[in-house]
Amino acid sequence: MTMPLTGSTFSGHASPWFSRVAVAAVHFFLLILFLQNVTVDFWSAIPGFVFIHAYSAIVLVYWSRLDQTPAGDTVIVTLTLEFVLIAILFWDSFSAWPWSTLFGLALVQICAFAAVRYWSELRQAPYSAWFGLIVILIYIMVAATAPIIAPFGETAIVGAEYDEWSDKHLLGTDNLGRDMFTRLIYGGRNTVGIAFMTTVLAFVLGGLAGLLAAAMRGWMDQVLGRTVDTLMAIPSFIFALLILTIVGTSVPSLIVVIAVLDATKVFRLARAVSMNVVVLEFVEAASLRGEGLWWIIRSEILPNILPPLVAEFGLRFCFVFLFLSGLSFLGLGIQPPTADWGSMVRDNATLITYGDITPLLPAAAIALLTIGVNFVVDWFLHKASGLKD
Amino acid sequence: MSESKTRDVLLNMHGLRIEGRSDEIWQEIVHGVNVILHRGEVLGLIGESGAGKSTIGLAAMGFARDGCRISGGTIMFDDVDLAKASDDSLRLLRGSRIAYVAQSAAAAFNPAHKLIDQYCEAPVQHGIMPRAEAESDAIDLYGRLQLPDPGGIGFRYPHQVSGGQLQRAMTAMAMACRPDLIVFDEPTTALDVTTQIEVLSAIRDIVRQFNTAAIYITHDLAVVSQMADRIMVLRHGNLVEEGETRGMIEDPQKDYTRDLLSVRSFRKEISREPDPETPLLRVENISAAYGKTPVLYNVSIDIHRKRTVAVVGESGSGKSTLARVITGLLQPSEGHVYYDGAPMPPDHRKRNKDEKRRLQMIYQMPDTAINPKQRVSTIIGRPLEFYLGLRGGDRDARVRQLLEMIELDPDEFFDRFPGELSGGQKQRICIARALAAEPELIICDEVTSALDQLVAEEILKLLQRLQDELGLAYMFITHDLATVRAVADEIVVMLQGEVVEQGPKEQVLTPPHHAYTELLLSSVPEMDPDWLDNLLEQRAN
Amino acid sequence: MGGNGNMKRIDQLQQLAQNSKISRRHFMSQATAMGITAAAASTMWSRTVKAAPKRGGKMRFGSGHGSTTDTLDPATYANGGIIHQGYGMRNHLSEVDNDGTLVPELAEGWEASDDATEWVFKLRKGVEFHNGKTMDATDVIDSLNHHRGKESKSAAKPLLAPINELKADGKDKVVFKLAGGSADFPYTVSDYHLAIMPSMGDGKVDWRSGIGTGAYIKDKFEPGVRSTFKRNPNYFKSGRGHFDEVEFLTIGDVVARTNALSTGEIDAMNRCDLKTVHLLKRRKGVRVEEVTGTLHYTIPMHTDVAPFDNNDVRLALKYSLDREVLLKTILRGHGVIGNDHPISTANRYHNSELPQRKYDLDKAKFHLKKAGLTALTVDLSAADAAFVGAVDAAVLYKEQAAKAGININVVREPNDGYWSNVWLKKPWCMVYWGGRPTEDMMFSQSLAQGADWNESHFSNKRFNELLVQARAELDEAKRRGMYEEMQVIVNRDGGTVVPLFANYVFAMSDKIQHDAKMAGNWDMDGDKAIERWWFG
Amino acid sequence: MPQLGRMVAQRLALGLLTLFIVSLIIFLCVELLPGNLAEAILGQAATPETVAAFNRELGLDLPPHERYIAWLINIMQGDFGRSLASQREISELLGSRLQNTLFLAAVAAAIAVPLAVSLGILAALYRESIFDRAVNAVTLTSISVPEFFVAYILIIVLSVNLGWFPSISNINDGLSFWEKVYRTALPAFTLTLVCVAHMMRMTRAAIINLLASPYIEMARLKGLRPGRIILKHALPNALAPIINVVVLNLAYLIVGVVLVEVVFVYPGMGQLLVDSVAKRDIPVVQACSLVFAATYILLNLLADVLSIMSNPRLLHPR
Repeated sequence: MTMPLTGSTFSGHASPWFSRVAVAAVHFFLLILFLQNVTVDFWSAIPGFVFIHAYSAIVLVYWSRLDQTPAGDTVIVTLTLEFVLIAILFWDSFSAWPWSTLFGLALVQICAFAAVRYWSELRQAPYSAWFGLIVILIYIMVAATAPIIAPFGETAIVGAEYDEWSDKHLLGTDNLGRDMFTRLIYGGRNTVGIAFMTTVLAFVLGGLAGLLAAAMRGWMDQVLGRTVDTLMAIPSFIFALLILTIVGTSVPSLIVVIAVLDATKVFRLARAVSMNVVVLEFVEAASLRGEGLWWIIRSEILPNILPPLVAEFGLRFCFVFLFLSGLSFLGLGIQPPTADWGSMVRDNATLITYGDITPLLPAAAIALLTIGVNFVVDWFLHKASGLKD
Repeated sequence: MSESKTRDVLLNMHGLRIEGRSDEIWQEIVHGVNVILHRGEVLGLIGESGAGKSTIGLAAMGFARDGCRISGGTIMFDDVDLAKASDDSLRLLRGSRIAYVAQSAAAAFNPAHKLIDQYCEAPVQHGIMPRAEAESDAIDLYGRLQLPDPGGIGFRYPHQVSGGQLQRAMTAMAMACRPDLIVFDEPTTALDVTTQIEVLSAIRDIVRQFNTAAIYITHDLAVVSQMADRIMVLRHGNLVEEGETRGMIEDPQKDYTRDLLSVRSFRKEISREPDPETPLLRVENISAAYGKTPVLYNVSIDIHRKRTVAVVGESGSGKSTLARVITGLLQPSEGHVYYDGAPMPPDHRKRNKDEKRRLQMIYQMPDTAINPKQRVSTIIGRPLEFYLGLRGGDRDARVRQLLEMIELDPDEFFDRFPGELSGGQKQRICIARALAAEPELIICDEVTSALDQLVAEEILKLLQRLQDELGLAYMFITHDLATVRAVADEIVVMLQGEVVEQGPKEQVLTPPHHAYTELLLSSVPEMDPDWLDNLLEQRAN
Repeated sequence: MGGNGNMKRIDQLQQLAQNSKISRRHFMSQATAMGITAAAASTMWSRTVKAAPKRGGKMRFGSGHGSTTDTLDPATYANGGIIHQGYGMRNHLSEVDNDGTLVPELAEGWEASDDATEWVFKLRKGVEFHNGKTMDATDVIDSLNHHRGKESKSAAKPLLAPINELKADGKDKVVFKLAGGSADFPYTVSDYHLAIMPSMGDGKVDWRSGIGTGAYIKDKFEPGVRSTFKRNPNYFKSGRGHFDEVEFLTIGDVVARTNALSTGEIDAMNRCDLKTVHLLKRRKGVRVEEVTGTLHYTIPMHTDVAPFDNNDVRLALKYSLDREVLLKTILRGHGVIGNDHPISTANRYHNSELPQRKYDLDKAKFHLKKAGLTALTVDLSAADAAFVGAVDAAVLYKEQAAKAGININVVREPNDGYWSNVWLKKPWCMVYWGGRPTEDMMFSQSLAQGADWNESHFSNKRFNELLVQARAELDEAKRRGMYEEMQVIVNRDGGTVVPLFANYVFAMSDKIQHDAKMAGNWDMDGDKAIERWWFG
Repeated sequence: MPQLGRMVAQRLALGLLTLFIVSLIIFLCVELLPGNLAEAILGQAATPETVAAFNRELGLDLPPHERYIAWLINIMQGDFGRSLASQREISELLGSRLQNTLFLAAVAAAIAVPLAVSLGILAALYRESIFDRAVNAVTLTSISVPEFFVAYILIIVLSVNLGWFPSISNINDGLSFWEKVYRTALPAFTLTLVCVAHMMRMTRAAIINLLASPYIEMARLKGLRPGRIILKHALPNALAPIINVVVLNLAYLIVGVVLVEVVFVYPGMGQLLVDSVAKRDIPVVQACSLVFAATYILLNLLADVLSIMSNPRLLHPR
């Protein structure tokens, strides 16, 4: 991994007014959607209002530092982390409307930030990266607004079993008479959402541990390194199977278990790239100045290892995604009646034998997203490594 | 001039234009340069970084690096226009009729193969001679280039051979097909001065022996004047001046050339008598080792307030290790460091904030010494916050003050990232960062060696001004005797971890010298085309 | 019952055809006259006529059951895969044949005392184990004792608990003395655990070798992967055990199983994917068969726990379940709906007069009101460990009951430990029963007061009296009356919702032939496919 | 080379320690699993009495630490013990399974590794060409789809429709080598598709990464052919990362093929392990995990040794 230290990688110039308008627009969009869909009484809508406005306040606090700065990276990462943590803690209430949609829209907003922040980079992106970005954006939008665009409820039985494709049921119905199109949309929301949160958690754990190991070295490096080696020596599929059987396959435990297992791989990368940075003189200068560990990690190392980490994030996201669907295949993934693409493929796999393409759809959805992510990662790596061949 | 016209022209680059790509936009970096080279002639290309000298040198092989392209002009090599030739015909010329010697031989030799394998590759692949013949030829050339053990050295891997020897081996490799033209791209820049002499003389001899034409690229006018028959001075992709070597050195026509010639003329005013007070920093009988490899033996140095002590030595002399011991990054196995009379804890983590504040450091590579992801305001502002507790407006005001002090416009640079600065500007930021701590002693570790000479001189002047204004003491670690001559009050000469000579500048620089000091001093190239000849003659005696 | 009459005549017709008494034309005309389509009649003809068993061939069977932890010890049999192999290798004293009737197997016959407490089994003579040893009473007694006694870890231990004394009477007779009368005791000894194995002489049996008296001799045994068997040339039954070789593959993944059958890598498979079985039927060279058996699902309530202690609440819940929808969605029609008692149409004394309970929201509301309630909220525990689709079934139930004002809260339980932590512990949950060959066994185990597996804590005085009486009653008609009354009691007062009886759905290559009727007590022709089927 | 020897010895010792910790973790995990062997085997028929009898017979009524220590002592004497569920010798149980797993991994690797490396080299040689993009897109797609799905598609196309290969890998000892290879073809193809992309992309990246280095520029300025530059100058220096990714994928081929085993009914270790976990058969789970962990450790060691061997700096010190 070559270290992009030239600094010119992300020095785009976005016009502040443009980004401000974009954020304001997203904010209002969010508010209007929320108001439109509040069917319950006023008092129970209050948390939603508070949420949106607290959220906007956070945005405004970070505001002045946002445009085209590395601090902007930090803001995006921080916001993402906040939402993921909230979502894991309150998964049950989050999977219910309107929280989940707010969460999704927040994601959209993060994307908007990122788009504004990196606009000048985006303009130069190749077609494949644009394709990937658009695919990802569509997925996020669909996931975010699932309750609005889905014609039926996630688990509602709305017709006969295995209906043909029709106007009412765009992609027919499934084995219980639930609308396939709706299930596909919700499946995307659940699978993508869980995979995303898992990956973020894996990066928080593994990244932090890797940074610690690189920054402190000595016994800390040894302890963490040996622990990770040991964890990696146990086949992750088997380990996941064991732990999930012990703690039960609820969504939070699924997220935590896979995240911990995946964190081992993130640790290795984070440690390796951090090691490259730690030996540089500005880190030595900071430690000679007497800076604390946290400053060195956060301000000196982290900004410099973000590009490879972000690229790895994309790849790991795909792996988590496939891992989840593999677990679903063995019946240990996301549990029914929650829709998820892995188990949708699994449930309808026999149909392929008979030339019915319905089970191909969720698989194609998985493939399309992973391809999209990989395209973006390719572009990002290409940029970050400064390779121009 | 008239003499050279009679010889036949080997290479004629006419109206050469080269573009480079940055951020997907093509920008011209060489603006229509004409270069004519005759058979057997050595042409020196000189200029600072960004002058386009390497790019032109490579263009002489019809080659443009990734991200560059030849966009105009003709490159006539004999009768072939290299600018228009096909890849295959270029490939046939390269290595056989035009060869290249790169700046860093250590990087340009493939670490996976033995030297002689790499030597034989070009003649065998070009079908010039069979492998066995190439091997014996290699051994012969190794001998002519005064390599030790010419019969065996080729069977070593690159990492098993020293830098100066590698550079000679690379010259041998370039000679393998007896090319008409060799492009030397700063072949001695990465070498120590004492080694440089050996390589320079070896290259000159071999080129003369085979009557090979050469383009010799360097930033050092003194070096090129030993090698070249004719010199072209380049700046920003344009030709500044061209002429016969001797004439150019003796009578430069352009201001820029004169600046380059006078670059080593800066001298610090001779300072006062040493103050009798206790030294600011006393290094007492320090020995240190990396693991089991001893690096420093019993080193003692005193540094007084407002004085500059230059520690000079070649690579491996332990001068940087000394700095690490003083800053507390490496604990000495013996000896102590006293600051203002009081012993300092050997481990920097055990030193208190004030001890750290008073001793600051400036590094060799400004690229890696400042965090590319922090703004100038943060880089300079952080020590202000950390040591002095300045916040908000106070901090910003002080940052601006410091920027002014290092002669950068605060409005322009306050919010910049290091990626948007030139090398010299980065080094100034490093100085400002050190100054922000309001130190008493600054350790300058090779602070000018990564910079162009004119820029380096500015930095030295700045440091001198700051010393005069703020009463700082400097410990100046360098391999460059010119720098030492310029800034030092006292000189410490180091060789393989030991101090061989130390004392006031006048005393050390005035004969009689210690033998090693003598060697060092005599090895610094001078702006005299006959210097190398004289020196070799002198040494032969 | 015109339909029933027709069925009997078709059976007769098939019998005639099988014995070559009538021509194809005659058969066809007769059959079409009975309302059978020409195509169906033609198939029926070819199947019937070909039905004369042939020897030979290598049968490869892909089973959805089977685990690497399976052993040859019948005490540990835990799934259909190993049961099937066990039936192939070994025999029992009695056997439920493909008609569902009990016939002697290793016994020649049996006699009971008048109160049905003492049973004497007369053993078949000259039956040899695969190792050449002749089977005698010692083998039988040791084999049964394998499951009895303090140290037994056999799942069949409770079955044999009523045996007070077990002794040999000469070499060919075994005498059972029971704690109470049991008219169906011969059924008990047909249980798949109670295989007869050679005695080692010290009271223990040799189960490791896999030696038995069965139609097939074990060749290789790799549990959970594949086992191979060779035909027993000295098999004592005639007309059974037709294949020269049998390869028994465990193929856990239903898609893999189906593909293997489609590509001809196996000749038969069980547990078809119900979702696509209609498509599988269209495949050339593949035949799908299904049999209604005793396998059923129950949703037992603890009748001693509020609110289930009120029979009106129980009835309200029974009426608020739409069994037809469940049959259609969970079993995709491959089964029959249940009538809130565990007796299947495959059982001898099924009460066909008892009116079928239907989805009736008015009645549900009526009973709810009678119980003094306007709304009801209850927890229903479910996991797919109970049966595949149990959670879906619970969700469907919830939606249906909501219309009667009953709020069923579906509690998803973990699959692991479902049988130890949920079943019999949670007041209302989803359960699966493999079914029992006799009414007595079924009732005694699942509904008798004090039974270990009385999952609804059912205690009805009349029911318990009838159970004991009927068990010892040797008069057929009286017995039928008793059992039918018990079904009524369970239907009206019981705490168990019995929504469905599931069919066994399996598929085989066209080349495979079998008797016209297949057993419904287990999957794959009573898990005796390898013994009963043949290549046509 | 004494250094290499010392490194290997050190790593092996560390590996043993890791194995010990792995066994401890696995033991604890299995102990923590809800339910126990008796309940898992008896299912609905688990009465307190039969469960107790089961536990008594298998020694499961002893406290966990005693059982662990007993197991540890046995394992140190090379005795893996017997499966609790089937009472079979674990070494015998594992032997054929491990053999099968290694066989599948070997067949898959024999296809995947040369394919991936040559594709990677070609892609690096013709980078940014149509070929490069096509290879990239195809391999990317193949890793973007869940592996069981790849497996199903292969079955439908190559087995059900074309009938070229059997849809299940019914292999046993009696088969000839080629017959075994034939029956293993589909799972091997599936695994190939799954892991080729990773290796190919790493090979390509490692080579391209080096193309900017001075010695490659030197090689170009020596007038060498592009193919020779890639093979002779870039590849030897890119070996370390390539070896690493190949070994990583080998480890995956051995330990990560549970899904493929399930789909193709392949009698490998994965299924055994999954079954044993379901049945709480601790000794088998332990043994399988140890074999897997040892495989992982040894392969990593192999990667490091090979990396050192491929690096002349380390192989020929000054």
